[in-house]
Amino acid sequence: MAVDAVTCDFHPGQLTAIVGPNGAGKTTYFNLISGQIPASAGRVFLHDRDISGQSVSARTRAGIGRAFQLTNLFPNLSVLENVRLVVQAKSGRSFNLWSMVSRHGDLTAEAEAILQRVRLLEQREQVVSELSHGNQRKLEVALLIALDPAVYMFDEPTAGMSVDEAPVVLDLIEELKDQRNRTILLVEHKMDVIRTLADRIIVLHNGALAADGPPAEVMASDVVQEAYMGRGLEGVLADV
Amino acid sequence: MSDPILKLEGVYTNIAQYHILQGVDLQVPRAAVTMLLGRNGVGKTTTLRTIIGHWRAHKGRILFDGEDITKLPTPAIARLGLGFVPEDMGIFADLTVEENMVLAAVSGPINSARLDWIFAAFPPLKTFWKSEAGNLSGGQKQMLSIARAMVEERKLYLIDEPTKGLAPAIISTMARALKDLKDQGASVLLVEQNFAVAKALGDSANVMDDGRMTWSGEMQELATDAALQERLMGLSLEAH
Amino acid sequence: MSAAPEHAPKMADVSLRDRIAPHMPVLLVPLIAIAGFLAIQNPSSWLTLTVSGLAMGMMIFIMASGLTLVFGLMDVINFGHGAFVSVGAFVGISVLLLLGHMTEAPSLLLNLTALLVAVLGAMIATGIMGWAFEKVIVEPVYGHHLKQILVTMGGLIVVEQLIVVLWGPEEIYILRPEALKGAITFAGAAIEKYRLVAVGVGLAVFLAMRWVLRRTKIGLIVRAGVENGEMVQALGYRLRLVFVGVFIAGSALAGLGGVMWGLYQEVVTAHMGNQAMILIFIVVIIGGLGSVEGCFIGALLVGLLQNYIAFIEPKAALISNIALMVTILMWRPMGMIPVVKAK
Amino acid sequence: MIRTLLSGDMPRSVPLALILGVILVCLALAPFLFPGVRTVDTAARICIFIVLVASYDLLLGYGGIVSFAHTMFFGIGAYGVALASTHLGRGFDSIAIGAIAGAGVAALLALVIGLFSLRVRAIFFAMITLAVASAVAVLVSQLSGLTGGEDGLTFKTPRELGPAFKFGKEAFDGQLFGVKLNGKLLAYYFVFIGALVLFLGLLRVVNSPFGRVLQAIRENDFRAEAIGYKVVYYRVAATCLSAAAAALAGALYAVWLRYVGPDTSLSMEIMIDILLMVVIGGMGTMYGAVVGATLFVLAQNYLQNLMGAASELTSALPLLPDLLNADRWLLWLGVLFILSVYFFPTGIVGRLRNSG
Amino acid sequence: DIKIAHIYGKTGPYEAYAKQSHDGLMLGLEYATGGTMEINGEKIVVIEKDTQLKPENGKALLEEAYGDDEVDLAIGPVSSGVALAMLPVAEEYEKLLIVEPAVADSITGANWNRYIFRTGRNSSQDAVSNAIALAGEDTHIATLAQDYAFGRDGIAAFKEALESVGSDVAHEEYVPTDTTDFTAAAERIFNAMKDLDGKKKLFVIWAGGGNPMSKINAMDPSRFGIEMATGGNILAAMKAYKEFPGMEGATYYYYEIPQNPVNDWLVKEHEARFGAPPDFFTAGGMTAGIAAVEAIKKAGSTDTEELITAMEGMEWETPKGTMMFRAEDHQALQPMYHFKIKVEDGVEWAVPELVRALSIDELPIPIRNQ
Ligand SMILES: Nc1ncnc2c1ncn2[C@@H]1O[C@H](COP(=O)(O)OP(=O)(O)OP(=O)(O)O)[C@@H](O)[C@H]1O
Ligand SMILES: Nc1ncnc2c1ncn2[C@@H]1O[C@H](COP(=O)(O)OP(=O)(O)OP(=O)(O)O)[C@@H](O)[C@H]1O
Ligand SMILES: [Mg+2]
Ligand SMILES: [Mg+2]
Repeated sequence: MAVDAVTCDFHPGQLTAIVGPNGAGKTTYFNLISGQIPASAGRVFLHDRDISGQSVSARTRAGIGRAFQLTNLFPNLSVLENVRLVVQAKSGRSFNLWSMVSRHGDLTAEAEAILQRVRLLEQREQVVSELSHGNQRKLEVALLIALDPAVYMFDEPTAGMSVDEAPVVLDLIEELKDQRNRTILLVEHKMDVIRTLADRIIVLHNGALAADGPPAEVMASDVVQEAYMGRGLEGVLADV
Repeated sequence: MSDPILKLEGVYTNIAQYHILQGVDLQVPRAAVTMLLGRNGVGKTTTLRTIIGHWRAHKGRILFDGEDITKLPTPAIARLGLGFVPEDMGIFADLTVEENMVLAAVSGPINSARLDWIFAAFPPLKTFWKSEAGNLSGGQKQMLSIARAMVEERKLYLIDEPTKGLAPAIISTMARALKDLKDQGASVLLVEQNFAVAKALGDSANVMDDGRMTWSGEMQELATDAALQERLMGLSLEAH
Repeated sequence: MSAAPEHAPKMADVSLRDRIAPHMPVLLVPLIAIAGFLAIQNPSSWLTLTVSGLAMGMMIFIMASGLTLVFGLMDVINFGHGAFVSVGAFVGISVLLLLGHMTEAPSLLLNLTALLVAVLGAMIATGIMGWAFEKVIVEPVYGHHLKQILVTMGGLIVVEQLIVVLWGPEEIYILRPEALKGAITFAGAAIEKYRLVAVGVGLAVFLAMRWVLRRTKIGLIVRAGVENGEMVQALGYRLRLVFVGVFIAGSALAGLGGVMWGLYQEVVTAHMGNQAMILIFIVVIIGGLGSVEGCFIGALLVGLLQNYIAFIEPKAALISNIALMVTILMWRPMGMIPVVKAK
Repeated sequence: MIRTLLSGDMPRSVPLALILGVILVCLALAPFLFPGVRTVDTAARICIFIVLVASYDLLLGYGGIVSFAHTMFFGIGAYGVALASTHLGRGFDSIAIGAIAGAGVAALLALVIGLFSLRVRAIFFAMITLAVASAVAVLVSQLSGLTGGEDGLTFKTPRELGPAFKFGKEAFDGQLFGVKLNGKLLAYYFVFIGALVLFLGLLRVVNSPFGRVLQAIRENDFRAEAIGYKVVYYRVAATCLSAAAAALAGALYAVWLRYVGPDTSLSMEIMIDILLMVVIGGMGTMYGAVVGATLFVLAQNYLQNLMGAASELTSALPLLPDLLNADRWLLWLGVLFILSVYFFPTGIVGRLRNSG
Repeated sequence: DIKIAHIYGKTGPYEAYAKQSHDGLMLGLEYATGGTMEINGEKIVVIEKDTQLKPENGKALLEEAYGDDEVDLAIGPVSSGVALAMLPVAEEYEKLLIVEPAVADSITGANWNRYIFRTGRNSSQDAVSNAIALAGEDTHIATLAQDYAFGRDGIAAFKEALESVGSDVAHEEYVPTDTTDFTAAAERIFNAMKDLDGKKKLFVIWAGGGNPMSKINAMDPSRFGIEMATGGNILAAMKAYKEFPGMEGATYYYYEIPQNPVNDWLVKEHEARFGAPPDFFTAGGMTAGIAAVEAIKKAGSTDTEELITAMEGMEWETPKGTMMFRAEDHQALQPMYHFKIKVEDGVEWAVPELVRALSIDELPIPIRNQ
């Protein structure tokens, strides 16, 4: 049991940050929502529709999109192809056996537009495995944006990105948030990021919901201070 | 300071095409706890893995007890007297606690006095001695992982984030056990995100950023200088 | 506040079904035997079929054990396993032919000694070959299943051809040692003596493997090494060496299987090992790749079922193994006792 | 035009383009460039194996699925034509009916196997297909009333495709550049054009949106699922498609040989040959099938001659002549097998493209 | 030159047979030409081709031999499957194919054409001779064979032959070709036969490995009074017959049985050159070689039509004595040998002692190509 009876509603236009120590169950919580792991009990609703029994791909088509904590791309395909595949998945033309890919210029154009947004257009012909780590992280985000789901789930999108690269991704998230009709879930360890972006923070600890509320309130609460930031340990450790 | 038990000189480590460590210098003094600190992803774990030989330094030297171990295979390094507690604990889930411990006692049967000492430090291990390690809770796994390293006397312990996901009460037990080790004359290189623990345990500290050592000195000095912490590790949270 | 959530299985909730489930594979063997009895209705025939089926299962197990060991512990698919079986058979039979005076004498002791020498010779030869195979052919392709399939198939062809170069293209016929010819009859059933030897050897191999894997540190190292090789090395064990050892052991077991199989068939050909491979694969799959116990049970099931079906409806014998495999995989998609984690 | 024919998948390497061009020209003009029964037979086999290997590449190289049942589908196509020609009488309609029925049965069987076993682990799928294929081979030998058993079926194709049919007597005096104009020539072009069309069709499929999804699944099925693709459907579809294409290749083979038998179309040996051709040529490239099949079939046909010569040259040395004996050609094929996996991990096509 | 192609499966499971066959062929040519390897001053050139036991190769190689190499006639192959694929090629090219030693009845039966001659025995000859050797008053015979065309045809011919000598088959058992465990089959046979009276025999037709004889024998069929029986085999396989002293059956050839100058020469030369006695396929190869030479001599040319005319009804001397190509189906009629197994010390294999030679006239081989 990695996540225990967490009940939450997420609303369009709101960015919810999920924090908690390593192994708290954040990624597992994402897995439950996007379907990588079936929940042993409990349900997941999207727009009031129960999607608990559905497969990953069905949930994706229903509007749940996610970027992975550990980069998870198509390593031997080009950058453009990676994004194009996502655009194609949405287009419903994927069982087309007979037309040449090059005849679907609209898909390519859309993919290129997205690469432009994440500033990867120049690398579009490059094979993903030759991409730098930071650029792979960007591509991970690009795939999610290409999917354009109702619910965006970012799992530590800036992890492993350098200080000057991270803002590109954060700006994109900000942009999405400004559209006001997307639900965004964000797992992030960097507190300054959370402070600027989050409308709400939920804290997971040992798989349970430890706190839930507006950023300022949550960060000040004892439970967070103790469980996550390690305050209060000083007393315990004093005698060591 | 007497000659260090472990010395890294300009170590560079690549993982696939990523340049992770970019010239790490590090000295671990004898009979002391040396902290290795830094934000997520700066290369702390990679440093430990390079020392034990899981990753290969492709430049630079690693000296253990005066011997160059840079090119030695992992088992040979371990047999020189290194105990390793990996970030993911490396528990053999299919084996019982006992089997895990037996395996860790490389040179023969387990010394019963030492076992008693371990049981005293981590009582749950005695309770679950015959059960499968995979069924232990996270904290218990962490205890087992450290107990495995302690089951035989080693010259140097490499311990990666032993307190993550642990409840404060257990953290203090853990801290006490580590302190015991030090008092017995062992040397410890400890990676720790929890600054409170680091403060309580560390004798000296090394801070990494971007695959390099950015600061080395007495723990005392770092602990008392909030501005330095902020600069080195972005621990803005503390100042909040 | 607790640490990571406690894992506390609640026994009260476990139904009878769940409690039986882990033992189901073991129970399958008697279940099939009982079903066979009901279907055959002729006690002496049933007894003959059952004992010889079990013995056949043992022989298959001996041949398959090396494959499951190597696959289960090292994640290497050795399509060349059959070549080791053949080589084992050729070496063993050559030794036996040399020891003709011992095998033709009607003394059980002399016969068994000759057999033992042959088996040892075969195991040493295949063991050495396994070592070379590992070094030259398998080492560069750890972790790539497809390449393993291709390369070991190449190895299979080369070894089969080398057998032809060394031993000539003719099939070699051999008679079993004198004391192992014929059958023991009781209760109207005839049980070949040789099969009883096979049962003995098979049981010994099974128990020895279990003992090594469970009771010695080697077993621990290998089991732990599959789960987390890096950690085992970090504890100071030379895992690579242990793995090579496992490969050698697996090859030597194939060699043993080859001798047993060759003597059972009383004729050896360069292709004999490869011809047995399909059966071996089926056994290893239904056992759950990598599980010695599973492989053992799987082999017994195959042996029994084959005999029963061939008696009841010979036409259906052809597909009985495939049907068994399909059924078991529908019931447990990872095989009866899966060991290797899903890939 | 060429781009459209090749579905936009250009060779992307000058040497590769040259090689492919040479192969195409040689195959297109084989009866005129290399007159002779054996050489034309070799050319026809190359054509057929190109299709067979390309269809396997669709599965292995693009779908990442290891199957050992490919010859089974090949055989189904071949038997389809053979049975139709035997029971419906010789004629092009029999060939068409047999080929279509064979492809249909193959696709259906692939569907069943795929739905059942593509859910289990990849390695299980490989072994299951191996077992099924061997069972089918035994079944074919047992149902001798229908299939001719081990002996196979010898049957007649339309007269126009047999050596007895002569044409162009008035216009060219029955000869063109010294080559007799007879049904054998027509049969060759029947095979050649059939193979060309099938190959270009397969090339189109792998360069369609569907083909790209397959590649994505091969690369990372987990992520493919997470961007909304139902992985099992695509895998099953690829299996069926590849089975149908293999069956059509089998149909061409039957037309060419006017004979089918278990060893000819169902044997494990051919399966291994196919694997080797894909690997030597280069997986996931389609052109690899062309290069691999050409090289391999040539080696299979002429390696023995070469070795015989080598054996005689070395006859003074110990052991070597034994190893080089023409009868030991399989040994060297095995060695080639191993070496090619080491030295051409991306196949010849991959090598050429990377260096180019 | 006179060009003869020998097309056979040099590599693959029948490699041993192939070598015998080729050695025999060359000895035959040598013998028939008196060592000159020339007929009427024309040199004989033998072109070898390896089918690798693949029918499609057999076909292509035969086409090559006729079309490109322009051989006068071709000899081969070992495997019936390959032979059947090759038959139509002979018809297309209108050239001769002498089949040796493939045995399927249909080669000179349903699939025959007028360009096909066979020097080897066919399944019927095996079956009929065995039926004659085994049948007797109050004898019950059960059969065991592989469940495919070769096995079923063989048993059918055997049954037909048994009926013609007034006996019949008590139980037929077929098992898959790759069967290795015969317990179930044996139990079925035992159950079917144990309550019968009189002499009981189990006749086994088996091709390839996995020899069931000794495996069934190990189950002690004598408990039920059942004796084992089977036809002759190559020397290597006859080792396993040592378990069956006294067993009777019929064989195609054993080097000590035929008494004639050709065989004497063959045994002597073979032992001198290869250090071993000639075997089944050596005798067969030699028969084919002599037949080819005699036919060309008799026709006086290598023209196909003239050869056919010469060969239909031709009689010639072979290691097995005089053989004759039956005009109707071009099958070589030949004697077979009823034997009884004797175990001799110092001989590696069991010796089939001649009980009686079954002459051509005693063997009613049906004509099946009509
Ligand atoms: N497949 C699994 N089987 C067993 N336990 C698992 C599995 N996956 C995750 N866990 C456990 O569940 C707990 C929660 O893991 P999770 O990955 O959700 O943490 P997280 O909050 O995302 O941590 P991080 O910040 O490190 O990403 C951990 O203790 C982990 O070990
Ligand atoms: N197997 C790998 N392949 C590629 N990159 C890796 C791999 N392992 C680690 N990295 C990268 O190396 C960098 C350093 O990782 P490392 O695990 O050493 O960091 P760390 O300092 O231990 O961080 P943390 O505090 O999160 O444990 C990270 O950017 C990480 O993404
Ligand atoms: Mg996580
Ligand atoms: Mg770390």
